[in-house]
Amino acid sequence: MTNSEQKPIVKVRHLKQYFNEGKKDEVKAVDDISFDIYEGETLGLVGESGSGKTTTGRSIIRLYNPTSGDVYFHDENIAKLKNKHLKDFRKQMQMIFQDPYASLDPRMKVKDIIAEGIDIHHLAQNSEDRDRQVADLLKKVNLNPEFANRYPHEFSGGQRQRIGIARALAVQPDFIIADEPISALDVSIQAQVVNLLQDIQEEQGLTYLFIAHDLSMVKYISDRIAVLYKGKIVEMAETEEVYNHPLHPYTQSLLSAVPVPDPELERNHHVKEFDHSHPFKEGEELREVKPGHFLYCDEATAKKYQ
Amino acid sequence: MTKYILKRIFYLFLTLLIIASITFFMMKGLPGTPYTNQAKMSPAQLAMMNHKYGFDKPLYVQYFIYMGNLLHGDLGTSFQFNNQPVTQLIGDHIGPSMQLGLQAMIVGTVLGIILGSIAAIRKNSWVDATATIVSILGLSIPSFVLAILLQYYLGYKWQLFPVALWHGFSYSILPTLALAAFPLASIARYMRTEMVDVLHSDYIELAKAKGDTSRQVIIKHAIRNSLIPIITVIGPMAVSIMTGSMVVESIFSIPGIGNQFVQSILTNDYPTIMGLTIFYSVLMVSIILIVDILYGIIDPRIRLGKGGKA
Amino acid sequence: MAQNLPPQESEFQFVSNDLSNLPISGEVVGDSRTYFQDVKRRLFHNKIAMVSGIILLLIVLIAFLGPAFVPTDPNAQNVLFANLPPKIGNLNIPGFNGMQTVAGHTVDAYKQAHVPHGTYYVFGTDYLGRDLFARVLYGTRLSIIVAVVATLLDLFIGVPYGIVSGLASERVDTFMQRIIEIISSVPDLIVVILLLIVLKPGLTSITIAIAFTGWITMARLIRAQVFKLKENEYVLASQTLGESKTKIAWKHLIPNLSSTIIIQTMFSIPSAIFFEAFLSFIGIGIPAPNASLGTLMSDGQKAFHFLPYQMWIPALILSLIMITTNLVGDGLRDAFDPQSD
Amino acid sequence: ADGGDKKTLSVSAKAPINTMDSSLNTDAYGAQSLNNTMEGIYRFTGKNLEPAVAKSIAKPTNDGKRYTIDLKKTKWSNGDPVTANDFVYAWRRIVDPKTASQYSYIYSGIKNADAITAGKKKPDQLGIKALGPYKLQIDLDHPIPFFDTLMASSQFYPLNQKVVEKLGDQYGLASKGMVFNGPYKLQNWKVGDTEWTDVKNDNYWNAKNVKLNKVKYYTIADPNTGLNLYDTNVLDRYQDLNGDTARQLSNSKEFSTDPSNSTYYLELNQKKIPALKNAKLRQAMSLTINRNDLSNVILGKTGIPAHSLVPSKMSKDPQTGQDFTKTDQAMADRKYTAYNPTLAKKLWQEGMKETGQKELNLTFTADNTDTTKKLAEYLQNNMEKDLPGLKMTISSVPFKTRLQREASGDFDMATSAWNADYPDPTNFLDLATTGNPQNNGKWSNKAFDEQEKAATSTNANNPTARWQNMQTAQHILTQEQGIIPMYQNTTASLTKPDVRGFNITPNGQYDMAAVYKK
Amino acid sequence: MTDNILQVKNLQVDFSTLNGTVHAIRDVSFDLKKGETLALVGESGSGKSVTVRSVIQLYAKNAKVTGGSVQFHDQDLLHLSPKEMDKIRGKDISMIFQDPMTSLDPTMTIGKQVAEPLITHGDASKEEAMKRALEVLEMVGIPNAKERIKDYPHQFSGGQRQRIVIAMAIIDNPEILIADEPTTALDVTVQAQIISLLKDLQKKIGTSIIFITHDLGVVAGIADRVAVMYAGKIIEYGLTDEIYYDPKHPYTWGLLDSMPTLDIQGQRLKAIPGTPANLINPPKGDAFAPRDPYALKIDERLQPPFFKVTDTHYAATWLLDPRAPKVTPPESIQKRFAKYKELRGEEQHD
Ligand SMILES: Nc1ncnc2c1ncn2[C@@H]1O[C@H](COP(=O)(O)OP(=O)(O)OP(=O)(O)O)[C@@H](O)[C@H]1O
Ligand SMILES: Nc1ncnc2c1ncn2[C@@H]1O[C@H](COP(=O)(O)OP(=O)(O)OP(=O)(O)O)[C@@H](O)[C@H]1O
Ligand SMILES: [Mg+2]
Ligand SMILES: [Mg+2]
Repeated sequence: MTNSEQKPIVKVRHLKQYFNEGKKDEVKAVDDISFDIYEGETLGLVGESGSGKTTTGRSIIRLYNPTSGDVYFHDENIAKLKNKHLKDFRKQMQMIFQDPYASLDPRMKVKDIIAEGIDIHHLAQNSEDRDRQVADLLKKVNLNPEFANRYPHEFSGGQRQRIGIARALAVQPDFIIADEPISALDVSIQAQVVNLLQDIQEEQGLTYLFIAHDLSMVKYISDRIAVLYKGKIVEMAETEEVYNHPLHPYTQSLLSAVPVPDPELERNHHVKEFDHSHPFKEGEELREVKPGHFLYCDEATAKKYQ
Repeated sequence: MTKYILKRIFYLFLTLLIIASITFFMMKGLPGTPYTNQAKMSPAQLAMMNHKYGFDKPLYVQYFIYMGNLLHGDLGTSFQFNNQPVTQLIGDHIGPSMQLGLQAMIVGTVLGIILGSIAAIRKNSWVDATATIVSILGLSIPSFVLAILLQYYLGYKWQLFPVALWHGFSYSILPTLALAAFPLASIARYMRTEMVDVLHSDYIELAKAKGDTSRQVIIKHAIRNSLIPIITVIGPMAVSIMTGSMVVESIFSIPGIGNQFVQSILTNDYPTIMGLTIFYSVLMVSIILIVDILYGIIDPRIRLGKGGKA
Repeated sequence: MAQNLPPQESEFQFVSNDLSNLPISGEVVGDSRTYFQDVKRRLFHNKIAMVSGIILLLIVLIAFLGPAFVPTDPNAQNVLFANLPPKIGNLNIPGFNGMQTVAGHTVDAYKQAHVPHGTYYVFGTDYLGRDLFARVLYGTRLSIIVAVVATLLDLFIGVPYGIVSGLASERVDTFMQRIIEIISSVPDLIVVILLLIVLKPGLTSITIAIAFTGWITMARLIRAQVFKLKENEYVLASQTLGESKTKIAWKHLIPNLSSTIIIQTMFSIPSAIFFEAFLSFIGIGIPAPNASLGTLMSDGQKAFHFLPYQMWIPALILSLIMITTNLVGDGLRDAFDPQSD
Repeated sequence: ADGGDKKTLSVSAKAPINTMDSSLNTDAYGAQSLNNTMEGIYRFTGKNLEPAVAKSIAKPTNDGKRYTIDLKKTKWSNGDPVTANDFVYAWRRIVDPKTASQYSYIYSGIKNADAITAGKKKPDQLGIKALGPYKLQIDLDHPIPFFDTLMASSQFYPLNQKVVEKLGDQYGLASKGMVFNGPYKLQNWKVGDTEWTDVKNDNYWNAKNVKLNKVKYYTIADPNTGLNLYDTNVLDRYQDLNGDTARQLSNSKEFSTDPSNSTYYLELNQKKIPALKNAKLRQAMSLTINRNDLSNVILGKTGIPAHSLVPSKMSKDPQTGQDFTKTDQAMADRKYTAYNPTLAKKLWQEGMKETGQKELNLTFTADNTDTTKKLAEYLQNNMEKDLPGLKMTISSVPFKTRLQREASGDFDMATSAWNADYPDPTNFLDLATTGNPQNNGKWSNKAFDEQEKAATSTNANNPTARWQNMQTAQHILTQEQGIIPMYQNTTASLTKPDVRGFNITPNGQYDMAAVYKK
Repeated sequence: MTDNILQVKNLQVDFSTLNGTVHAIRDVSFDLKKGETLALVGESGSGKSVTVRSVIQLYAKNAKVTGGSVQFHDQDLLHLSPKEMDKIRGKDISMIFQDPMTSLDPTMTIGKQVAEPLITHGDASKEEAMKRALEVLEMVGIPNAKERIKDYPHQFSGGQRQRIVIAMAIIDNPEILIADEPTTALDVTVQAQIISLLKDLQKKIGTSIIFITHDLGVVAGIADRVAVMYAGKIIEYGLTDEIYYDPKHPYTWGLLDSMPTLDIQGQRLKAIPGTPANLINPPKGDAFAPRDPYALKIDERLQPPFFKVTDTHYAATWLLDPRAPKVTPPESIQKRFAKYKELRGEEQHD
């Protein structure tokens, strides 16, 4: 699974997403990031809360109009998509949301939530077909098809999250952005959901952008990992590489902060402090320091690793 | 904040300018003159009168004169009361109206909050049901009916309060109650909904965990937080009090501007109608502004610069 | 009983659970109702709302169909029978027995006016000897029309305006807010007075006046709610699925705004009815001889000392309508909320 | 509260005082207040005209065109003497177009008055002259038969030049700085006040006969409030009762009515609706009105059925003393105003045929006051019921809007009322003359015009002939129903039993100097 | 026994709902020693929150304690009047909740909120309380506490807010600090800081902590003892090491197994199948049995009693009954046990 053999499905180029631009409370949520996501892979996007993970995801799926920069999906600039093309795009790229409680309309029945995409894209021939598809999707995410007539509030968090997944799957997308789909769930259910996502990926050859801040789960599911810090990608490489040879101090700090379910290790656990006061220096940018390993650094540092 | 307020004040003036212009041209479009006896007046006299009121000038000149005067706070002179400046008229009558309005606002808000809170705290109990019925009743009785009932029973039959007129605080009690009913009822209803939500929030739980007694929790945390959305209702409430005060003042023979407004409508006193309209608008717009600022004070989360406020 | 038996040796063996196919918890709900069918069901199960609804419906039916069955002309005058108190047959129900207290003496007003035996007025008569029952019927109808107009305006101007303003770009939103600010700064009364002169007093000008300002509060509230709702992930999800803004508004915003809409409507209905009543009170309401509950109350209050029924009856009917609509409104709000089960 | 105080009287008023400037005042409430605080040459005490500032009632010269009047030595409330010059100043002021007085027309007949108001002559050319500090000479263009009563009207009161000039255009807007020469002075009053107090004027020449120290006025708009205040003894007298309240109270001992010199009538716009030129249609409409029911039930006995435009109890035959509305002629003419639906229908159908109309849609412009609204409903009901093809739509508008519409001819039919400026039939009959600005319906009848003209000019100095002219004119108008009279208004009041002396004067005001508490 | 400051015995809590009575806590007993940290773990809905809320008597209106006792020093908290309970809350026993974003009153300055417990309990004057508030805020590591004491919650980041909540909880030096998922809403770096903060505080003021979390990594880092809950019962408890390295209950196995450790790359996660038991009609036997690959027949009929593993380690599973067939725990658990042994061995070597 070397990247060079693979075709990028998403290309992000110099993406900037500022909020309240020009005002006193301007936020540079995403600040000039570029990366590719290859077909069939899972790219993990990690970073502390507020680092811009969600914003990146939402910009890619065109929920926001970027401040500058471009996003290409299947080599098409998504900002230029209109009408039918945009609708097609909406079918091919989907998102699973973080909050299992806020992401399901409390006044819609599960079947209507799941069938929303089917209705929009007219993917069902008739209402029986629609019902059948909904039932299939529910089965696929390991839910009893008879739940179709219930309301979201009648479900547990894990079940809700599966409904969200079923909704995304309904339009048979190629690419799914999973925005912290498990962080609100309890561990035993996290495992169920992660297994499910992996099963589906295997079955349908999906590509994921998997956003999380919990590195142990990300490590488990991702092929490659990008570390986001204050709106910038500070490090990106294959999963093993990131774990075994983290280069950026922030990545190192992040990795060291992950608690391990092992009292003995925890007893001697030291969190590597990261100085947040001057994170970025002049002349730094994302550079490929080893094949496939990108680091946000200046030229001298880059040289050092090469 | 200061910048925001300045901006709002600028908009306020813009709004008032537009309102003043609209009223001016609409009033000009209306038939009717200040003269009761026009038919019996000589052309010379009419010319004098028209000159006096500036009717002899082209409309746009009249407009600019009116606007210019407006800038100096001059709202023209009344038709009904010869030569009486409208500003003076408002000044003479504003006292009772303000007092009534404020009292009604305070009574309505305070009692509304209490009623709504009690209903929320005792949700689904008979207290709640009673409070609901009381507030629906408050919403379903027009202020003039209430005014008459209050006057008849509390004033006339049981002689607890003065029947009418305006000779001191005790005279303001019945009209205040009549005016306060609608705001009281609506605030109680809103308050209940909000309070029920707030009582379910984490910080209330935490406050209890900190050892606050139920009373402290309600007073220190719940009411204040439930109030934030209630503030939005204050604007419409002020309007209902203003309209209500016209009737209530006239029923209780109170020398307020509401009463004056009704008079000027009934006597086609256009300059006064116009002046009072502008005055009411200023009041309204100011209330809206104050409400917005109040919002920022009560709810520190509201960053006033952002558009997203209710 | 088996329960109390100590554990048996034989029980210590594995039951090979088929864990791959565990039932997914809970009982199976086999119904296939739509959301709106559920709303209906929840509404029908709410006793208070249903009883109120039935009363309300009765009032509406009587007000609209009553005149067909009770062919008394609400405008037929018989000045000789003016101001007769209510009387229901010869049942002698206090307050409905045609007796009246004049200067401390209770007299039979019907006898005094030489009303033929067998003629009686359930709600009494007014100053022109018109049958108040018939007038109340007509008045109720008119007030209901005003209420319906106010509701429709709320729904068809206030709600869309609020939604559009809430969803639109900041510039459009600011502009729309300015308009609202201007409109809401002009007292409604002025608008009516102006309209009265242009349009002549009547239902139309009152309606237009209410139309002019009635929807403002609704628009404001809705806008504020939309600001919150549009950030909700289910709205975003719908967007990523390619739903258009209009459809999102229909499918997600409106159902979730329903309680705001209902509560606010419950406020605009009395406001509109009162406004009409208020206009009648200051003498520029519905033109004679038409009646609304407002005109009836304001006419009735004038001789309240002597003929209290003339105010009480329309006031009570209005209160009844208000209370029932509010209770139905509360019921509707709950019915629209699946979580209220 | 004031019930125990025998020297203080509390009275209700219907509207606040608009102005205390006697040159500018236009309404009855202002006139009452002026009457309480000011005084002219003569004054009505009850029905009798008495000399006031004048020493006696003066006789004119033989041609009826010049009056010489001796004045008493009276004082303004600040001690200044009331002199002939105060009258000269006041009279010139009111006719001066600069003052823009809406009532200056009442001076018509005083020498040069019309020319001055028209701006053609100078105010100092007005026919009034001070022949000394206490002697006035008044010249007329032509004899004015009702000159004496005019002299009791507020428009002819004197003004203290010093005071008026000092206060400038604020004169009459507040009691502060004003001076009075009547039985009371107004205190602590500002225009727009809903309450005001008249205090006994010690400088009044007849102060010893003024028994009250204070008269308090309260503006009360709502009848319930008025009754409640009266019943709780806040008010000694509650005036302006109407409708059902009046009807319910009409048997009470404390209830009284005072007819005013006013007539409420219907105007039919012949210019806009030519069909209304047909006398039968107008007669038919009049016959549908049951004026007794109207007065007793709708007006709650606060009205008196009017059978002619000239109100009753205002003027008497100079010879027989018979009331103008009770003469044989007038009684015979009552058939035109009797309730007769059958005849009404017959006349209507004939009229409709004559005018070639099948139906007639009329908008009925009426004031938005309670009484008028009820009246309109009553008329609408009766007329639509009895006159086939007639459809009436009521348009209730504020008083001034109604006036405006009438003046500009923008109405089909309208209610209207006339309050006497001076108690003389011509003051009413004038309304129907061709070309009169108040003749909004544009009814026109040559014979009528001639009679009316004779009464005001040629026969002005001949009471008997004049009387006949007026009777004939009245007959023509009634027969034609050029204006349809409906009722004569009264002031209905509740008065506490201890209050005495409330007498309405022919000018329509109460002489408060004569009121006292027992 | 003397060092037990809190003893919960046979606690039973029911909730009445429209659908029936939820038996949320079914006979829970545990004790808390002075200065120790007890972690409560278990699936969502297993009753962790209700258990600790029963301790400070804060639960929904529809809750009803149907049995048991909560012994704090020498009083049974369940029998205190609301007034007496108010005195204990926030002073002797205080609590931290999961979500720092919603736990603070948005309309009150943080200084006031932190000082509130002192003031409500009348332990200090307003000024003193504010001074003390400043101290604790500094103690929990709010930078520039002096200036920021007048700021409102929204002006702080999530991590800072949780520190403020903690400051509030410790200001009156409570004997017991209950932390209900205090770090779940925070990201890992902040979580690490909060945990080390809690540890430091515990050292300084010697409070006992009941710590609820899902994150077994966190538990490993902070707890002295662990109690595992399932369906309204504690099903296993013991020293942290015992639970992590030598768990006995199949549910604990499942729980530990579903965690991706950094070395299980490539394998499928071993999620516990199925969903939690329905607490309206709790099964009469072992509630976990339907999801338990090691379920015994007896589990369907009888609830297992606690079997003693060591003096400190107990587990409620019939598998520990001598009559039960021998089971081999899942491979990963065996690995853990191996490691544990190795550890002990090392300790012995030292
Ligand atoms: N609509 C918005 N307006 C203003 N600021 C925003 C908006 N959306 C996000 N931000 C800000 O942008 C920054 C990045 O937010 P984002 O939600 O992308 O972070 P995140 O990495 O997803 O965090 P988390 O892990 O908490 O979900 C934050 O500081 C956030 O406050
Ligand atoms: N007010 C209530 N009404 C009805 N049932 C309730 C109520 N509160 C809690 N429960 C039920 O009690 C059980 C235990 O809830 P509890 O909150 O203690 O779980 P928990 O272990 O803290 O879960 P989580 O990890 O999700 O916080 C759950 O099944 C829950 O549904
Ligand atoms: Mg995020
Ligand atoms: Mg919990």
